[in-house]
Amino acid sequence: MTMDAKALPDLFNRYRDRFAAEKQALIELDGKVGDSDLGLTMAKGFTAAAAALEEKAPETLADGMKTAGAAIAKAAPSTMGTLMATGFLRGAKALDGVDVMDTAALADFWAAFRDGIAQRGKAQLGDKTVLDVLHPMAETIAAQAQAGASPAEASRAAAQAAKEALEATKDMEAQHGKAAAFGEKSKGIQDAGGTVACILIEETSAAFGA
Amino acid sequence: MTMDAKALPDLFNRYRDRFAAEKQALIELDGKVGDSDLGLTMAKGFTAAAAALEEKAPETLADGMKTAGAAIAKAAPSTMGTLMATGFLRGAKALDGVDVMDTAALADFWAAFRDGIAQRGKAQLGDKTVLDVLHPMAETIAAQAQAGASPAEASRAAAQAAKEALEATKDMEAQHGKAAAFGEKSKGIQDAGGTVACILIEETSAAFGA
Amino acid sequence: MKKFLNKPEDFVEEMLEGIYAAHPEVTHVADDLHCFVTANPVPGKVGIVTGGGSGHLPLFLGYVGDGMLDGAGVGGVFQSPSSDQILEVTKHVDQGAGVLYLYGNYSGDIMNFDLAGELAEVDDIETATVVGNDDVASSKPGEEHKRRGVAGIVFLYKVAGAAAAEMKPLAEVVRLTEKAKARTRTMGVALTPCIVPEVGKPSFTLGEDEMEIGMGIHGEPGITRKTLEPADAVVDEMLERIFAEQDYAAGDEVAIIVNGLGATPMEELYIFYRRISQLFAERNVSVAQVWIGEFATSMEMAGASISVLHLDDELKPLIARGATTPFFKHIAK
Amino acid sequence: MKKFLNKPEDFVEEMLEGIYAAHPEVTHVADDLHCFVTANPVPGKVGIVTGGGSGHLPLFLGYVGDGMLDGAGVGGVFQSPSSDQILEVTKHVDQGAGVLYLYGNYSGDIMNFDLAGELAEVDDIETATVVGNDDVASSKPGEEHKRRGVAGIVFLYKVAGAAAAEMKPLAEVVRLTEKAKARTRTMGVALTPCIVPEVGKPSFTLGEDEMEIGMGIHGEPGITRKTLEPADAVVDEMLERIFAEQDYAAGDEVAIIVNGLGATPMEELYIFYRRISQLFAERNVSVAQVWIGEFATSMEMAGASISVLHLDDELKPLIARGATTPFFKHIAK
Ligand SMILES: Nc1ncnc2c1ncn2[C@@H]1O[C@H](COP(=O)(O)OP(=O)(O)O)[C@@H](O)[C@H]1O
Ligand SMILES: Nc1ncnc2c1ncn2[C@@H]1O[C@H](COP(=O)(O)OP(=O)(O)O)[C@@H](O)[C@H]1O
Ligand SMILES: [Mg+2]
Ligand SMILES: [Mg+2]
Ligand SMILES: [Mg+2]
Ligand SMILES: [Mg+2]
Repeated sequence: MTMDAKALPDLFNRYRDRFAAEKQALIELDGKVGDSDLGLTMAKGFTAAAAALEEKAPETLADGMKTAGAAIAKAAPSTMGTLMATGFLRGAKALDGVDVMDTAALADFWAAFRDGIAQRGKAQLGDKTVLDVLHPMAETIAAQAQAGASPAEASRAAAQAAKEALEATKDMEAQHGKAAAFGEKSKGIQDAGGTVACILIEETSAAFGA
Repeated sequence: MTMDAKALPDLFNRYRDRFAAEKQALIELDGKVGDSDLGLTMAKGFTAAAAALEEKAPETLADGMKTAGAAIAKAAPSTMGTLMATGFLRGAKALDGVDVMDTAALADFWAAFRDGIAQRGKAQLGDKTVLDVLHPMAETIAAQAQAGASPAEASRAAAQAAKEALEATKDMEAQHGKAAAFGEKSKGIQDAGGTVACILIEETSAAFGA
Repeated sequence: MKKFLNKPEDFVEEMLEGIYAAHPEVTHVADDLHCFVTANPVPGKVGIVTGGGSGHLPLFLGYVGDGMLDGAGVGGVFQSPSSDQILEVTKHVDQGAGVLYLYGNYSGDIMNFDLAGELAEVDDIETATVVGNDDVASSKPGEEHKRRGVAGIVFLYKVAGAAAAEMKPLAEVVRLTEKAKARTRTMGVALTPCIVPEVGKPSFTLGEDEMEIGMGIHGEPGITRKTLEPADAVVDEMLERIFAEQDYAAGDEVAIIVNGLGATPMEELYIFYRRISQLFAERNVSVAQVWIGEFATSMEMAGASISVLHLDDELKPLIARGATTPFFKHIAK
Repeated sequence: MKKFLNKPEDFVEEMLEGIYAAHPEVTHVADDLHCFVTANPVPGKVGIVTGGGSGHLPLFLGYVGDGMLDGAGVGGVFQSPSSDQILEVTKHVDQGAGVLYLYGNYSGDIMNFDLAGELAEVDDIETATVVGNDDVASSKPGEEHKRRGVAGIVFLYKVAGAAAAEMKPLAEVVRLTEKAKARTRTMGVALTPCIVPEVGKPSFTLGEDEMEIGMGIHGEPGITRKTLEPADAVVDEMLERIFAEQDYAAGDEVAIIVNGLGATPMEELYIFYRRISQLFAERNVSVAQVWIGEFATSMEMAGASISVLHLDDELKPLIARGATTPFFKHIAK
């Protein structure tokens, strides 16, 4: 399938349902080396995003992503909420003038999403953050676009890369947010924010029917 | 002997020397149910009074008593310091126009001294204060004046009355100042302020050569 | 004792040195730091002198300035200034229109101000006295003359200062100040004690979850000591006692001071005021002026007080008038 | 925990209700008490928005008013406001001349202000950002960008507010604020911790006779923890670190803030200032303006900070200009 502005509400309904389903798991994961808020804030943020897109159908892809980002910023002012909002707002800019999401647009979107979060959070790769999943994810889509893959193929490959990258965060030591205070103890546990990124690409891939 | 303005410096030198001598005793007495400052403040206050009178010989009795009162107020701003200052300042007014201290003038002086302190401190008789000594003292001089006694006779009688009155304060319970907080415990101890009054009349009597 | 100081015996003098260094609009006379006066006396104006023990900043000296007071006798911590110091201040602030002594109802202060007044009379300075006694907790109705003076005196300063600034004569300044006094009430609550520097330890203790309703600003006993309750319940109890004192009728206006005793954060004072404003709104009494902050403290004591001045047409403009001191700034409305 | 409050989770909202009830010159937008704005925006003026966690009154919202700031995003205790709240405030205070974001250097605040700025851009509102980083203790020279923002930000508010009030354009307001920032330094010392209401217990402890030089206003670790010393020695150590930061030459002028962290009595701040004034006098540096009191607190934390703004001909009149907010009143000289 292809994705245009009309398809965005469905995509965010997927995100919403998945975060609702993962709520408890994310609470527990963030609770290990943090403050247990991540499950709540992601459920809240994506419920708000989906509701905003239902309320007013977006005219363009860029519009829809902007609406979603703004809704998340409002509903979830936590670290990840602010970072996710930033991602969608920056991604929206990359979609300016794009009517249908082809693989190149998808690559641009996730690259902008990653860059926005990198800039906002000022984390380095290896700091055990959402960036450690977003980066290989975005790189994979870019490579797939280069290779002429379909959006479905590209996002499936990216989901696989994200899964591996998430696994790799277990070896890292947290440098940011509440988890940083746990230092060494954060080792062995996958990054909670990275888990969120993994979920996003899985659902994106599913939306493309991959 | 008689007492005029020229004799006042001698009188206050007596007061000064006596309070210097009693300093430690007064400290200890005030320390039993108070804050131990009385010996220091009386020594300071009367040293200042004597110095003020030495510095500028008083023209009249009233002048001299005023100078003494003002000096005590300045040097000793404690409760008894303020009360003593008040006594001398009020006594000074009663001596307006008096050149030589006869028994009637002496009676007026001490009555005014007592009334000033009563008014300033608002204590009642029996409250275990300086007033419980000053009152019988002043009444005795007044009676002596009525009976035609000399200042020497009158002040000797007053000193005797003061001594008895001071003894009587032992049975009272303190209602004012720091001692009030000790309540019942103040019983059995003579009032520190009353002791000061007793010293004053003893030295006055001695000054008259009695 | 955790205090920033050098020697405890220098606490007051060094505090005063700091104040004079910071605020050139105030100064001292008679070569005595304790004789605190405005640097800008107004010729022909009634002078207003306050005073009392140290340890209560911005009381007492903090209200010396334009539209407020002209001088203050500064005592040691919790101790009266001497009559002589008050006299020196009196002499300096007298501008030929007489001097009002305006201070709190404590026996040491009364003795020394009375004596100073007598000494001033000798110098042909007319003085009058108004003694603040706003603390409802310190004596029952009918015995108001026994009540201690606490934060409500700031209303008296404001009224007297404004009346004097309008160049009213001494008798009129006294009349207006007496009226403000009759219409001012305060209730306080303490959570922790404070420490007099030269003593070095608290003069009383309160349990970890206890409060004392009505405690004085030197730790004088209050009305009840009990378990700390929610802020709204504490305010309700305090205002109930104030409401019982006079008839605050619908349509009436009040001025309010919510005063921190020292360590209590401003956030909590506003939580108090939230409830206070509700209770006055319920009675249809409008709050024409509210000051929230520290106005009369006990060093690091935790606690708060609520003062209410029941306004009338004469008092309202005097409260509204502008005033500027190093510690108190009120912009006229 | 001895605090006047109702439910800990209502602490901030109820505090805000109290503030709005007391001060009609401020209000909120977007039906959200946390979106704090002046009730009297000035058409055509650069808007200035600050924000940050609660628990620091009068920071941050207390500087919203005439001649200072136009709005503040109010977070939970020690928590950033949301980008959305900042955005709502931004929209309201924008008067067509753009908006300056001026707040302290904390990562949560930075993320949310940056995001808000991006959202504002979508609405065609120009924003610029200056982040206060005056705390000398929080990072060594050369790494100033890592330093936390503390009480010195009040100087930045004053300069930015005055520049905006003079209707200077955004770029000029930014330039002057950046200059003030480059010339502002703060050193703090803490004696006791404070308690976040929803946590209910102190986040750290200090020994009965210990102080911590350089501790942050949320209890962030300082430079040294040691036995409490005489006030003069504490001031000497603090100012030595400030003097090492830039060249305060004879004839130069400074503005100073002596700030109480919450529980420290005003008397002690003046004992501090006494010594501060001596040290500047020794260097022939004159103090053109000094503010002493509570400007940036940590609720009931005991401690103090000293902030110094190294003035120049451009900054001095901006500091001197009048300003009036519910919490800060400065009469122009
Ligand atoms: N500066 C940062 N840059 C990028 N990601 C970050 C940063 N700080 C934290 N994160 C991510 O946020 C996740 C935690 O999110 P959240 O629970 O909202 O934060 P917190 O409760 O610590 O404020 C972490 O697992 C990490 O992936
Ligand atoms: N209100 C009062 N009226 C008269 N005398 C008083 C009053 N209060 C205290 N005194 C006297 O003062 C004496 C104590 O003097 P002093 O030590 O100066 O007072 P303080 O209690 O303030 O330390 C008492 O023994 C008592 O005689
Ligand atoms: Mg978390
Ligand atoms: Mg004594
Ligand atoms: Mg305080
Ligand atoms: Mg405070």
